[in-house]
Amino acid sequence: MAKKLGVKLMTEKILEAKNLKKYFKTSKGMLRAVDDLNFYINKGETLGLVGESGCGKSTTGRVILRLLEATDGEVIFNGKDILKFNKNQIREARQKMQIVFQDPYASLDPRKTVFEIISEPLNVNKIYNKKDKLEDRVYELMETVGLADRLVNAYPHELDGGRRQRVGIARALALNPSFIVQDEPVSALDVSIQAQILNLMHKLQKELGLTYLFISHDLSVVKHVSDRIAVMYLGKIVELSDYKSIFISPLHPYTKALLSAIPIAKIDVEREKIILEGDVPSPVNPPEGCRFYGRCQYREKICEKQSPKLKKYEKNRFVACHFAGEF
Amino acid sequence: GGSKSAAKEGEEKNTLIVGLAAEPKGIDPHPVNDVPSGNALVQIYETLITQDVDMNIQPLLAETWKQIDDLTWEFKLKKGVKFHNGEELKASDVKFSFQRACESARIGHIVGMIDADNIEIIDDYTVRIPTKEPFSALLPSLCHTGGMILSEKAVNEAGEAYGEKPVGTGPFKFVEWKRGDSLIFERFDDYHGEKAKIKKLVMRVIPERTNRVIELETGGIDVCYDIGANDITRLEENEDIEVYRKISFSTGYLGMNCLDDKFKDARVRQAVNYALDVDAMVNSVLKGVGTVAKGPLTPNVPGANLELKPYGHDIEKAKQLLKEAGFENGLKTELWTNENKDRINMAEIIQAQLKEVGIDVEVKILEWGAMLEGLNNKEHEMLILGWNNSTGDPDIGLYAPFHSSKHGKGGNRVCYTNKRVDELLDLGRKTFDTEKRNEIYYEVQEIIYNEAAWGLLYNKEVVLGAKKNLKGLKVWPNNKHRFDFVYFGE
Amino acid sequence: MAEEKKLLEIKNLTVHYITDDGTVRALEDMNLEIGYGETLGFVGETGAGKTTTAKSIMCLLPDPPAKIMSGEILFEKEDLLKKSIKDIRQIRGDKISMIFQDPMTALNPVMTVGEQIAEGIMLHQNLKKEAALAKANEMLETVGIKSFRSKDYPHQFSGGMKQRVVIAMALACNPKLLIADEPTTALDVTIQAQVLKLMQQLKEKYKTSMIMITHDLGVVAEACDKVAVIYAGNVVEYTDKKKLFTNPSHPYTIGLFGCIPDVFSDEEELSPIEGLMPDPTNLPSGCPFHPRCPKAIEKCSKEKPKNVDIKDNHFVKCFLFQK
Amino acid sequence: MEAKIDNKERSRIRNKKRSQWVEVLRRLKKNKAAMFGLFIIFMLIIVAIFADFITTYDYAKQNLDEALQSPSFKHFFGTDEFGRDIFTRIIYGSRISLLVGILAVGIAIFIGGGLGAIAGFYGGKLDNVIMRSMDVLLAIPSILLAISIVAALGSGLVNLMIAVGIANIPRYARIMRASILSVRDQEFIEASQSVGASDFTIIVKHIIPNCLAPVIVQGTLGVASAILSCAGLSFIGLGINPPTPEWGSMLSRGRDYLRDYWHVTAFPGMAIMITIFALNLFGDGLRDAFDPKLKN
Amino acid sequence: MHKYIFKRLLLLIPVLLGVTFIVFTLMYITPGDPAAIMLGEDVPQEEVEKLRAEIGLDRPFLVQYGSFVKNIVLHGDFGTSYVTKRPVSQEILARFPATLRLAGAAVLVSMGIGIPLGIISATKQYSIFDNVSMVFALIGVSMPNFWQGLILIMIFSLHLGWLPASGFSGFKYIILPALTIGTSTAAIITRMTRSSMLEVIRQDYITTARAKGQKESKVINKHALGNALIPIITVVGLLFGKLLGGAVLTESIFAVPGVGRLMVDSIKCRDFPMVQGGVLYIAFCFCIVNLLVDILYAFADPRIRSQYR
Ligand SMILES: Nc1ncnc2c1ncn2[C@@H]1O[C@H](COP(=O)(O)OP(=O)(O)OP(=O)(O)O)[C@@H](O)[C@H]1O
Ligand SMILES: Nc1ncnc2c1ncn2[C@@H]1O[C@H](COP(=O)(O)OP(=O)(O)OP(=O)(O)O)[C@@H](O)[C@H]1O
Ligand SMILES: [Mg+2]
Ligand SMILES: [Mg+2]
Ligand code: NI
Repeated sequence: MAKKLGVKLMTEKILEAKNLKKYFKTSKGMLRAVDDLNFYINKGETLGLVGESGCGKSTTGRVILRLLEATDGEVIFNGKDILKFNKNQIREARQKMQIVFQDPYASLDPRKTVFEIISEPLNVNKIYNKKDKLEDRVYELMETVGLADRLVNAYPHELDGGRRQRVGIARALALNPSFIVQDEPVSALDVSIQAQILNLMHKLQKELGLTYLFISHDLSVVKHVSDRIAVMYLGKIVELSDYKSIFISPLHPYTKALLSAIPIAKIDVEREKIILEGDVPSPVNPPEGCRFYGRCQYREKICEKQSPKLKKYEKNRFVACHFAGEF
Repeated sequence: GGSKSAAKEGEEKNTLIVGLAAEPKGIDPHPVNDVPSGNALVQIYETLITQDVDMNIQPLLAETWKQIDDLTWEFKLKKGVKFHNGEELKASDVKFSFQRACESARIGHIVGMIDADNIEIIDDYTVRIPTKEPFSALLPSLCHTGGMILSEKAVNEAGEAYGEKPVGTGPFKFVEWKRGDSLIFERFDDYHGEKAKIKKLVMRVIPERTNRVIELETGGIDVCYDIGANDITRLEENEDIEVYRKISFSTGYLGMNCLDDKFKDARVRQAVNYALDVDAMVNSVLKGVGTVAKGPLTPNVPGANLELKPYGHDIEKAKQLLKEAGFENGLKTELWTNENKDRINMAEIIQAQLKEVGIDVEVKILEWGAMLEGLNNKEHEMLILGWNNSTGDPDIGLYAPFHSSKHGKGGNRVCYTNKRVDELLDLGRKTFDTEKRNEIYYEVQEIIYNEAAWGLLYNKEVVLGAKKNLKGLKVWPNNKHRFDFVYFGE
Repeated sequence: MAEEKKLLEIKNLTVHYITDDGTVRALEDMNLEIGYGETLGFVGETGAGKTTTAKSIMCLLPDPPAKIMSGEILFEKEDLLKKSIKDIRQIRGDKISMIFQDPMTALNPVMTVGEQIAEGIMLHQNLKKEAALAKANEMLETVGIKSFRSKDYPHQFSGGMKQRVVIAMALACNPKLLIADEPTTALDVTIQAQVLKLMQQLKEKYKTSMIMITHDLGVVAEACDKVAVIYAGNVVEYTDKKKLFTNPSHPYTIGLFGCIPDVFSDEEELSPIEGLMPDPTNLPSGCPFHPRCPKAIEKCSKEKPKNVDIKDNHFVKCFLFQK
Repeated sequence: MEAKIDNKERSRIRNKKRSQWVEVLRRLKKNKAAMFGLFIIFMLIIVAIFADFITTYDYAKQNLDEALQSPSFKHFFGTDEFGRDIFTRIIYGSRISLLVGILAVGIAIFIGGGLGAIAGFYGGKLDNVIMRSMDVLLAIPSILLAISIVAALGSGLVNLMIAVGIANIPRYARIMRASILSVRDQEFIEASQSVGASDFTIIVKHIIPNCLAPVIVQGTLGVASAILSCAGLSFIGLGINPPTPEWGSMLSRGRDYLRDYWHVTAFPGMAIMITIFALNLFGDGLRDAFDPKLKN
Repeated sequence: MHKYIFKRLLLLIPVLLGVTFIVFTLMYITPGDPAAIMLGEDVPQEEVEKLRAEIGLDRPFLVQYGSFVKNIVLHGDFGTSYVTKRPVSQEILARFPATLRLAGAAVLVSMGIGIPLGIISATKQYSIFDNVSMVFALIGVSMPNFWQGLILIMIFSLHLGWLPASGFSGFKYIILPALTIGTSTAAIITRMTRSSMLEVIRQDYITTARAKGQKESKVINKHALGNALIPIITVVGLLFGKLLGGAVLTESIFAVPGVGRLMVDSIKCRDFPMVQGGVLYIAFCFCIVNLLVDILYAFADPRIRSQYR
């Protein structure tokens, strides 16, 4: 959304993922949650990551922050591969990278007050040694995210979803990060609250010059906040474009189907509906060809055997389809 | 089981059901030495000679016997005695039995004096049993279950499994052992003496005292072993039940470790004896079942010194003695007992009573195995134990508990040492003349009494309860009763 | 709407939950009607009282803590609230069916899906078990699941398939009214599209009336004929879909539209409704929306607004339209 | 946005921190049965503390002339076989019984909880090793453990506690592990990791407080069962050294008088029953209070 | 499933080995000399030494342990009781039927009381019935077992004369001991059933079943109970496993010839082989019951069934 704000886009990459892989061993076989991802995020921009449940969005976010150890690949943050960092370096790096979680209920310790939650990053990293300063900072953060002072001693269960999510955001902001992974921060919220939070995040990005990786399954939300959007399917990015082109002329059949599946709160728009057959297949031992093969209405022989690479289609547009742009 | 069947009317009463307090450990006489096993064994097996209820030696498998010399006794066996397997009893069985007995550790102290390898078989019905040393207590020892005679053939045939298939000459044949529940016997119709009057004998194991008595009252059993003191009155009032009591061979004592500085001095031990109100104790704990012990031997033992009188309860004297011994400010000590309820109760009373003369006692209840270990290591100060005179002979009753060679593990738990006593005890073993022998033991008892080697507590009673219509029941002081002459009357 | 066309009519329904923490006034004086073959969309945020309404119709409110304070629910002109539990059972699953929000939890995990579908059939159509199972298989095919899977257990199905099973279960006895309580909220968009389409088809095939509960105006736009917008237990706006989308009138409805990011335009910021849903145990006086309402006037905090028909069955509960 | 307050006010608010336990307590307070249980427990504790003031008798003082008297005004609960006042012994006995129960459970929670926490948090091999050892411990009959311990260390209060405590270790290890597992994968743990908290901080600050509830509930119920096990041990003769009064041994040693002198066992039996009953009521109530799902 | 069961059985080996080792160590360090105990109070020391040698107690610890394990592995021989001189396996097998019967009966009693009470309590939460049944169940747990046993004997054997006070040779004999154990464990099952049912009846599929027009009784018994079964199976399994190890107090009171009493007697006698064998048996029962419980899970819940491979 940065560009929509007229902020000049820097082309300096703040984060880049190269051949990022995360496999889980399961009883049924190797689960390829994230399989060979390549993308970058520029400073100050928002990269949206959309895809259906279980396609590996959260895993991507967690691997980037090293909350999960990657199986393979590199994550270059500010020029350094953080996957090679040792414990201390990681701790340092984390001051610059934060995460806001999907579930505001589960991501706050039910036994800690708002104050304790927000001050935890500050305490853990021993930012302030004076109690006054710490308190001031916490109140400042609360003000930033729009939480009333009287809530400092409240417990999460006493707050509604929107306020909880604000607490989560304040916690993420505490260490003045430059990059925040937003893992579906609004999908658990009601529409009216969702809109409030989206606006808040927008405002913070504007004021603090933040960079977001914004994860969501809701295309309309992602479109609203992102500069560029990556569409994931079963552990792979199938399309990565700027936010506009994806909506105007989606290149990948999956993106197309995804777009047409969003129910739109308008009655006068005529849309071609593509209803996908079947379910998202399991990422355990996925087919070797195109992962979308089974549900694709345009599939050809080659798709079954050969997995398409993410190729540049035009400037700022990448797609992984053998027939990109042909339909 | 079949508990109620005994009480059923109309049915001919041929089955006697007996309630035991504990399960026998085995029914092979050689590897066991516990009273419950003895309860069962006496039904199946017999000894050469036996003691009647008054402890007179009587012929059983041997019709006559005589002493050949200081070391040898000769026994003439009864003819036509059949084992349960149909074999006839021969002298070879006797030799075999004693050889087997002497190999067993568990009864070695009873029959250990016998020189089993040199037992001489004169003919099929005559056997000479030699002892390693002159041993005046041999005859009573032969009456012990350890002296029971087995069929050589049966033992060899059964091999390892003999314990399951006992073969004796007794009035009852073994039928079945329901582990943990009951033992079943059946009349042996070829018994050499008078056949048992009842057909079937069942011994049930009912460990809980209260429950055993309830079974007797409700007709689940006909005879009840080890009746608790507080049930006696009620049973005595019960018209259907007869209570049999008899003083036993066991003496409960309060031991004081003579090696311990506090109890080295006989005056302290005497003081303890004076401080105890044994009468009250016996009344309270034993509810009068049992008598105040007057000496180290129970009065029914031939050779017991009946002139000894209880110390009596005299606090002043106790305090005086303590003062003389240098403990005018009292002393602190520890009293060990195992988890036997009566002993714990005793300990509590002793604790309270000794407090009055300034002896501060800490009671420690020890698990039996652990207590034994401590005793063996002589770590104890005071203890409550009993000494069971298993054959009713003064030698067994006095040698081990008081001979200085038996300190600690040997039986002399109080580590009592007295040269004169040692001499006399050794002499007693070699003295065959009853008179002389008795004199020796009288003296021993007197010395022990005076030196207060034990704090004398009580002589236990054997208490049996039985249905009133059960006739002919006899009670042995060693609690090993035979039931072959028992029958149901009106 | 002509009288005879009404299948279900809710009149002045008030439902309270009486709890330790106070009384939750879940529904307040609710009025609604559904005609034959119609789909009524039920929109509102969490806690607005959508499920409560649905459960009242099914007579499935948990008592305690729920208490129906007043009102009537007329189903084919008979008041369901006055019927005995036995009669209600005859209606449940037969004439009125319900689909629950979360297909993951709406299916009994220890019974095969076939059995679960057959259960209702056996109850209402007096069929033997085999016959009912056969019918169940038919239903499975109807919702696009191969019938040989009827012996499978719910955990062996994906979310979308489970929801299809639930739909099959609800439609098994060909009900007159189908209440779908957020039937697609737990599903992925592509699956949601599948399920919505299926429901649409089936509804047409069986000519069932439907109440479609949702918090997504997009779903309403796609699936409904009429819409009721509820806020804190009140129907604040009630009209047909077209009128609602072209002329949203209640400030809350307008606010709702402002909250949704528009895929087709490039707006900078959303214009959300300020504030939060009120505490259900402590609703504001007067119009419950007034603390958040940008157009609130003094009267709003004092009096409850009446239902006003602003134009051809376009009902709005707001003083702005009261003359 | 929301209202602002000045700094003074802020500090004032900050200092008014309420605990989440308050919430639990509030819910507990509504549970009449639990409060009744708590009340009894309180009474017992008070009785235990002020035993000296409640009765004028000496619990160890024997008076053989007054043995086995029925309840009367002189002796509310009658006298035992040594003429000691049973009422007094029960009062003093509450000290021992409660102490044994509480300390035994304390030992079990401390060791078992610790092991369970480690197993649950680190998982993998360590988890397997610890939990299999717990299985082993569980498979060993507690009576054997008790006898061995009492035989090795001697009877008495402390050893009895240790015996009952050790036998209960696996139970708490399991509970702790299970609840850690349920907490460990929650997002707030990840959130804490993502701000750079160390494992130790996470265990101490986040995991343990969140796992405490089930352990506490089990603990209250455990005290009850510890008291009962203790009584059971008394039954097989491994109780506390006399003359210390303890309900279990009063009960088991009094069982010979069950038929003639009902009061000798009835009162200690009732004392145990009431205590266990109260602890169970309270524990059940606590469980409900901790479980927000049961909140109606 | 077969593979799973096989794997579980394999896992038995280390657990059982661990158990034997611990028990061996425990018995070894526990003071008390089996020989001395066996011989009693009045037997001289030489005899004790002789007996020690006879039963091999004079060997070093590891040698004893080694030969114990070796005998089991190579010959399936669990040793011979010091006391009764009979093979340990025979002794235990002799007691097993009584223990099994008592355990089974007790579990039946406690399920018979616990499950219905729990179900009704859950469906009528906070009603008078709920309270009364919980109180009733609690009274069951609160009574020390042996006391309760004695009181039952007083009432049913002594005063009413309906049932025998001791022994174990028929159905009548099981009733009182089973009641004693059953009532004291029923509370656990009641409580478990109740909370598990409460959990389940809040689920959507229960409402769904009601929405189908299903009768309430069927909703509860068919839909709810089926899903509430897992925790119930767990406690019942635990209980049964424990009871198969013998209920010492109850067995002593009622003179039931069970494993528990045998164990206690053996421990007291330091009858090492017997204790070893007994604990091994108990541990084995325990593990097998656990395995059975896990297999039952699979029958109760198809989700778990699919996990077993
Ligand atoms: N710790 C784990 N162990 C095994 N598999 C995992 C683990 N975490 C995630 N997965 C699997 O990896 C895949 C990707 O999961 P992920 O959480 O990244 O999906 P997502 O796109 O965030 O989905 P959602 O929209 O539901 O949050 C899923 O199939 C999931 O089951
Ligand atoms: N069993 C209950 N006990 C107490 N209050 C309840 C209960 N069920 C619902 N409520 C309350 O009643 C109000 C309406 O709830 P309802 O479930 O009808 O909302 P909803 O519109 O379906 O919300 P959602 O979109 O979250 O499903 C809410 O405030 C809720 O907290
Ligand atoms: Mg996710
Ligand atoms: Mg709802
Ligand atoms: Ni105790």
